[in-house]
Amino acid sequence: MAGPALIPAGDFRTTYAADTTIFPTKTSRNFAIAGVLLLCLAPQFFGGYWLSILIQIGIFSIAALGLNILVGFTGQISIGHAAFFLLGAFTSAYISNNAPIPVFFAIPLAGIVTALVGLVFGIPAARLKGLYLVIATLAAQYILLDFFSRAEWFSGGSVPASAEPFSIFGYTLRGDKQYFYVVLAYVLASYILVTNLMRTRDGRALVAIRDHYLSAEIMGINLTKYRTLSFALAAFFAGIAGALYAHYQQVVSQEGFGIERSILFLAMIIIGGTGSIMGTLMGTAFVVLLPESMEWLSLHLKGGAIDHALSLNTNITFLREIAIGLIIIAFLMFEPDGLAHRWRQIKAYWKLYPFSH
Amino acid sequence: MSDVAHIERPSPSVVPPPLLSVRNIEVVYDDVILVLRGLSLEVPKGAIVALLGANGAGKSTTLKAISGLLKTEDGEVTRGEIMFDGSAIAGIDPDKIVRRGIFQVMEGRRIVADMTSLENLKLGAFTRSDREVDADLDMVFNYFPRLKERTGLAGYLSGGEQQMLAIGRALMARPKMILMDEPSMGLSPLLVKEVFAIIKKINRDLGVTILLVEQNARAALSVASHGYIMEQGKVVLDGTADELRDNEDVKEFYLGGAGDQRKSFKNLKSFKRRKRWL
Amino acid sequence: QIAIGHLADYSGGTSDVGTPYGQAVADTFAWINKSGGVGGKQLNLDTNDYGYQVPRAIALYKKWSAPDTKVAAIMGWGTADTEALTGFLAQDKIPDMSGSYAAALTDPEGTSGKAKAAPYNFFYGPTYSDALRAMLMWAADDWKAKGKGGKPKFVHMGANHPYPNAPKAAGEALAQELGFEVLPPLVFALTPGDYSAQCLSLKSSGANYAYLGNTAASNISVMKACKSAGIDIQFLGNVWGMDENAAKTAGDAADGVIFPLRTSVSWGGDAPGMKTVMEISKMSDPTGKVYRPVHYVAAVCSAMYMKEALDWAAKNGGATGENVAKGYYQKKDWVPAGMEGVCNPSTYTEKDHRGTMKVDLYRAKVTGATDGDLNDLMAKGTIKLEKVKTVELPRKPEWFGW
Amino acid sequence: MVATSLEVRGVSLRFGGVRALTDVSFSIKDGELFSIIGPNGAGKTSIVNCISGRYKPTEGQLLYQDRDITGLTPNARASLGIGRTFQNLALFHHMSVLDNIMVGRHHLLKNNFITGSLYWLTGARKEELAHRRKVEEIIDFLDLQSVRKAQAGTLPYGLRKRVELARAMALEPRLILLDEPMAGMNFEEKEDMARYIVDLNEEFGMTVVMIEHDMGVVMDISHRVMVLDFGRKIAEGDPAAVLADPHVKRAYLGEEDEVLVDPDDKPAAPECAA
Amino acid sequence: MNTAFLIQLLVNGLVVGTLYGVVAMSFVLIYKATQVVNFAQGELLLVGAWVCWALLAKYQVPFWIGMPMTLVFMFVFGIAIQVLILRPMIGEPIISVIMVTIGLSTVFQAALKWMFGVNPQPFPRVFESQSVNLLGLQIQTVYIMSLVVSVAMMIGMAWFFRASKYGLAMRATAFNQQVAQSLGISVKSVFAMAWAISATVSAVAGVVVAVVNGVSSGLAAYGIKVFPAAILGGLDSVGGAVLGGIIIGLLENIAQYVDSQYLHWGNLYEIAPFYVLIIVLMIKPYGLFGTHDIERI
Ligand SMILES: Nc1ncnc2c1ncn2[C@@H]1O[C@H](COP(=O)(O)OP(=O)(O)OP(=O)(O)O)[C@@H](O)[C@H]1O
Ligand SMILES: Nc1ncnc2c1ncn2[C@@H]1O[C@H](COP(=O)(O)OP(=O)(O)OP(=O)(O)O)[C@@H](O)[C@H]1O
Ligand SMILES: [Mg+2]
Ligand SMILES: [Mg+2]
Repeated sequence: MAGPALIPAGDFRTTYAADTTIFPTKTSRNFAIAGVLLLCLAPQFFGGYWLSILIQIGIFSIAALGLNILVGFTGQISIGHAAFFLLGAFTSAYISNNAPIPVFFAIPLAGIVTALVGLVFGIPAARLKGLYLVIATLAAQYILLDFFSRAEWFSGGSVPASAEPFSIFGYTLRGDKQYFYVVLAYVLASYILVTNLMRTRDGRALVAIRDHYLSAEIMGINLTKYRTLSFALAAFFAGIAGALYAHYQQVVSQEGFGIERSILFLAMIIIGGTGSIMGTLMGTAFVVLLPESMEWLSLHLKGGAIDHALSLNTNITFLREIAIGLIIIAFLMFEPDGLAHRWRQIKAYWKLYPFSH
Repeated sequence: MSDVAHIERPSPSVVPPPLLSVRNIEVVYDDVILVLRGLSLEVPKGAIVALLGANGAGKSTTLKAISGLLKTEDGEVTRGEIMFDGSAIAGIDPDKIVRRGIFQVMEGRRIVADMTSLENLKLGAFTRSDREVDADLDMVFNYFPRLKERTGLAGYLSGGEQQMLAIGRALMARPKMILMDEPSMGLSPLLVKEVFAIIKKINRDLGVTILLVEQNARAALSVASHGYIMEQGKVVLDGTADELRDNEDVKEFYLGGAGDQRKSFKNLKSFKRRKRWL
Repeated sequence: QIAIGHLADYSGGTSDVGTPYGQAVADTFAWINKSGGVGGKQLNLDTNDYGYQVPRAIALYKKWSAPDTKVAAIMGWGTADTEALTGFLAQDKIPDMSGSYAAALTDPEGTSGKAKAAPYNFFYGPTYSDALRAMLMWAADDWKAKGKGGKPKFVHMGANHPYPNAPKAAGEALAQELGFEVLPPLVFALTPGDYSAQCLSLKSSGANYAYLGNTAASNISVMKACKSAGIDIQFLGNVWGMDENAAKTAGDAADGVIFPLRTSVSWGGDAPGMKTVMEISKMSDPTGKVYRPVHYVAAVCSAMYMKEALDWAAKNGGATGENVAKGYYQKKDWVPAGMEGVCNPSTYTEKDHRGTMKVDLYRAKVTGATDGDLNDLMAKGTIKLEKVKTVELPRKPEWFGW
Repeated sequence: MVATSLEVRGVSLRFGGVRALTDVSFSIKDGELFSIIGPNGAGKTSIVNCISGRYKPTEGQLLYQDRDITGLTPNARASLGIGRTFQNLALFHHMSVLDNIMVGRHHLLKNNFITGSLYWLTGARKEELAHRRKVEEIIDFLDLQSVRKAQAGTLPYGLRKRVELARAMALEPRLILLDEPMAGMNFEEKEDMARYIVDLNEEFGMTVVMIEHDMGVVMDISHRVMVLDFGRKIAEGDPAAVLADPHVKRAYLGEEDEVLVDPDDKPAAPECAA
Repeated sequence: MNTAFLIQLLVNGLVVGTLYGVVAMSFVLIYKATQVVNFAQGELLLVGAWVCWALLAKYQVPFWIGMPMTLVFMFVFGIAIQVLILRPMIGEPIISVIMVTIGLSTVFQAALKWMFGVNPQPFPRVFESQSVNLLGLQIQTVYIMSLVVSVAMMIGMAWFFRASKYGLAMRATAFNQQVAQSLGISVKSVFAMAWAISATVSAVAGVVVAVVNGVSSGLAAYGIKVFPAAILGGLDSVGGAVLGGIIIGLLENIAQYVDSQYLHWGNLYEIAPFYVLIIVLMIKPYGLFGTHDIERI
């Protein structure tokens, strides 16, 4: 719990405004700003590989953020998020290919279209709870994917749809170095928007529904409205992320967006910490980096002493998969509340250092 | 702790070994929140002991520390020991503690909402394997006839009915000791009296030792032989029920006014006297 | 050293076929290195199991396309990674020799109007569509040969998913042309399950020829379900959906299924090039006793085509991606040296990446129980792959790109 | 003539075979402090649930400020100014005390998910701060300063009840329904709570409906009392008179009652009681 | 109207539906006791299938010994998973435990491929005659086995939850672990029991599908496929799970009929159950037999 006790002594607030800032202390705000500035320099220092990892983390974290609104804040589990991601991707590709609308505008438009579709699939949410709702989202996943397979005009059917590269006012961005800034801008914007949302009226309403929907209703919160709204919001960010992904890859294909990916999105927010905005980012990074680091590890084991001892060669791929699963399990055993929670505890520890209680 | 204000009294010549003794325990929630700061208390076999204290003093935490349920709330006994019937029980799983004979009636009823009253009562007897379960069921229904009438799911019972069910469920376990967390909460005056009569009765007839946490101090002290008063994680005062009843502070803060003149809730002054023992 | 990227799926959803294919690529390059490399240079094959996950494939690709560590070419794998990389490949000018045979990838300039330009995508073997076309042609003859009257009925089966759907339009169009009655497609999921309902539908519609568009596990379910429901139908398999292992699992249900082979012979077949394949196989199996399924042999061909393209590039301005791609265009109807009689002669041009139009059709023959080791089953002849027909498709412009 | 705040007309409520309420009628005047007492399971909470919209009466009508609200959803009633607390705490456990109370102001705030997200640009910030100020007043009133930022779920029972009260107050209700506000409190805390309730009624001018089992409190602070038993109204009127009623004694208080009934200590009825 | 065809489809739906029911039941068991949505259910089924396969094909054990051995193994295996992996998670947020089952499914998938290879394998012949004729439809004998087993298990489970002390304990644990513990119920052993029974039940289903389809990692997909069945019946009802399974089985087959006879949509078989499911849920939000949440404040 990051209670009031954890704000360093001497940091007094004199106005309510000062008490509602995103960052609890000046230092943390400065750190955040410095972090963003450092990220801006990333393309200068990182090779294509790391840059693409960063871009992927950025894109997926936007989608995960949307899912966290739904799961973490409103308390409704969805395993259809990948389908909305894909819908955003196809929509943006479709819009930018077929209408005289530059990609710059196609991306938010795709977000809005996805949000509207999310709204439709959110209707059952007004009535269903828990797992029953999960299955409704599973249905959304299947129904949307089925639609993509059928609607050749929209998705290209068995041929992947192509998406234009990102362009703004006639200037086309090419390559990861430039696209990185697009993603960074979207990540920043999304995270700030959601942070703001959560500290204002509608955000509180969502959390209230999660914690106690019956009393939320009696406090004047329209359950139906907010439950469907949170679906729309989740879909919106999934759509934006999907659109960004489409214009990054420049092709959009159904491949790889089944339930497994929906579950992966879920993994991101659970590992990061449900209901934590920063946790979402951390969780996404974890989920993206885990296989990469295992890859790296297995590469370095190859040909080494351990390799010979265990005669790994092809087995290593299975060991690696097993390791990925086990690390996730071990991580959750060690930190069931997610990375965000551990992060807060570390911060608390240092603030109170050297007193442990 | 040294700052416990003991009321002087002649020590009885034969001291029976306490059934439960809690020695100097410290409890931390969530690795950081220190709630009990060196609390000690003793419950003699066959006695009713009352544990009183303001909201947030840590009464429920104390009970959960004894029953082992603290674990389920990210809490931990970090110091001190808890002895029950001659053996240490701190750190043991709650279900094992129940099998050793301590049963806690938790604050806020905590009945199993999606089962019937009967099933709830049967669950109370989960750790028993004797044949008298059915007889005890009748006993409980005798105490609380209302429960027999309500055959639907327990979750739809009214607050007070749920409270009766919770107490009945404890009786079904036939424990050596019951930890009761605010059994009178939400009960009508008539039922409060009944509940305390039942507490007294099970203590006397069944020989169950009871540690009673109550806000209704007047009623609690009327059944208890001994009482502890807690503030902010420590015992600040203890003594026999009579001694406590006569203590001025206890009168003022727990019994409702010094002297026997009850002051009206309507005409309260806003100022508050500082408690003497703080 | 010349760096080559290699995407393999040993652990993911396509690992059953990905494993022999990937192994063959690794073996071939090891063998090439052992026999002196390319233009005196050793090849540095960076094999990575990406578990059929697109994001991982992209990350790997970015590693391989970084300026300082840029690879000369990529040995790709499935539909998922190939589609995801197509755009990047064109930008970075890195050829990708993959195992995805979608016709859409054969159009380097986008002139067919049916797909986006894919200038750096290559593969060895007939496209999915061409394979199905060949099978339909065989089926038309088969129908006549059997002397049954009336129109034969054809039905496309598979999941509603890009992979099974890839040859659907092409197949149905040709079937129509060939005088088949084309029935509405039947859908079954990509995973094993109970598909008796589909079989009963086959029966009730009286279908004669059914294309199984999925990957092996679910095709097996259909074949077995239809067998036990006693349905008499000629199944037409697809490259990734039918092989020795599928025949083994499906047992007698797989008996008689027709399917396309990318090479003119299978393991141990009678061809001069088979000796080279055996040599290559020893790279990972020194005993030389292991039976290699069709995907292994096909992958050896793919890798050997890549090798020759690299050879040319190394001699003509260095092994850059651009040069390697040009390497493919240098000869007509060529077979990589040492692979004679195994790989089918192929031709790649700047305008048309349909390597080969020749499709070898085989029939699975299963006689007896199939539990036990695949080596034994093949040795004993319990499972046999019989060549049925070789179809030479015309390189029709209207078949280009779909 | 004081306007009627709430009128309950012949309300009955059945759950399958259980008759929670049978033909209950009463009316509450504006500014009144009205208590409902009765044995456990008598239907007290049920009537409050009917008023706040949680339950829909099987029969009968509810009029709030002369308007029929029987068919309204709970959230619509909140906007009309009906607030309540709960018998079994119903706080938002993972939210801070401050946010819990801010939720109470939901219907008074205007910003939505778009303006809220844009925070600085749309005046949402200004609005939030303005309401924050109001909430701070409530916090001061209820002495909750020290736990403002604490997670509601970790608070001790008594404080949670107080936070609930704060949340209900934040609604700025005209009519506030309190379901056993003093259950589980020690004497001292009851005193505090009683004082808050009286202040709610007198200073803030809210009409209060209170369910309570502590007869001392009920006697001292309520203007009128209604007694339910087995879902039926068995008595209504002046506290002292009601408690002296033998029927009530038998059903509710038990025969020898130790609660002191002091006829002189009766609270004054609202200023201009009819 | 092709009546014979329709009847055959319906019979098939019924038979396959009971199999779905068995898997759904194993899924519901864990949910009922632990509130955990087990995303590794399909993998449990797969483990059962492979183990039985290994006994029969590799070690040449006869079926009537191999099958009970598989069940015993799975029982122990279920306990082992619980003790090693899930026990430390008791009391942690449910969503984290769900995530752990996702991790488990990754581990199982990889481990099974490692141990048994990536290729599908045929299941040894188990029954003398592969199929029997039922109303003009050839039904695989093994499906009949699953039918018998599922009915027996359903009755057993229904009794267990309604009447036995441990059934009550399991329900109490599902309701609230803290409360259960305070009653002297060992949450650990209840969970272990739930996992053990669930693993055993899945193994039955695993062997059935393996006999029908051969063994391959794809069989794990049954885990997700029966989600709708479990939901349709109502999550906490064992009988409902079986009934839900049967309904889904019937629906698939009816959809196939409608599709192949009239609509020619293609994918109705896979999608129709989902549409029906959503409609059913809109009318009955807790499935057909699920208990409603208590909404009382
Ligand atoms: N799960 C928890 N996590 C963190 N802090 C807790 C938790 N449970 C209780 N506390 C804190 O411990 C302190 C003591 O709480 P406890 O419930 O034991 O008090 P109590 O004496 O029973 O009060 P009441 O009379 O209101 O029931 C309180 O300050 C409370 O905030
Ligand atoms: N949702 C419901 N479903 C079924 N029965 C209900 C429901 N709500 C209340 N009841 C029944 O209606 C009766 C009245 O309940 P209510 O909660 O109104 O009592 P109460 O007067 O508030 O009692 P207490 O003082 O114990 O809180 C009880 O017998 C209860 O079992
Ligand atoms: Mg307490
Ligand atoms: Mg009540």
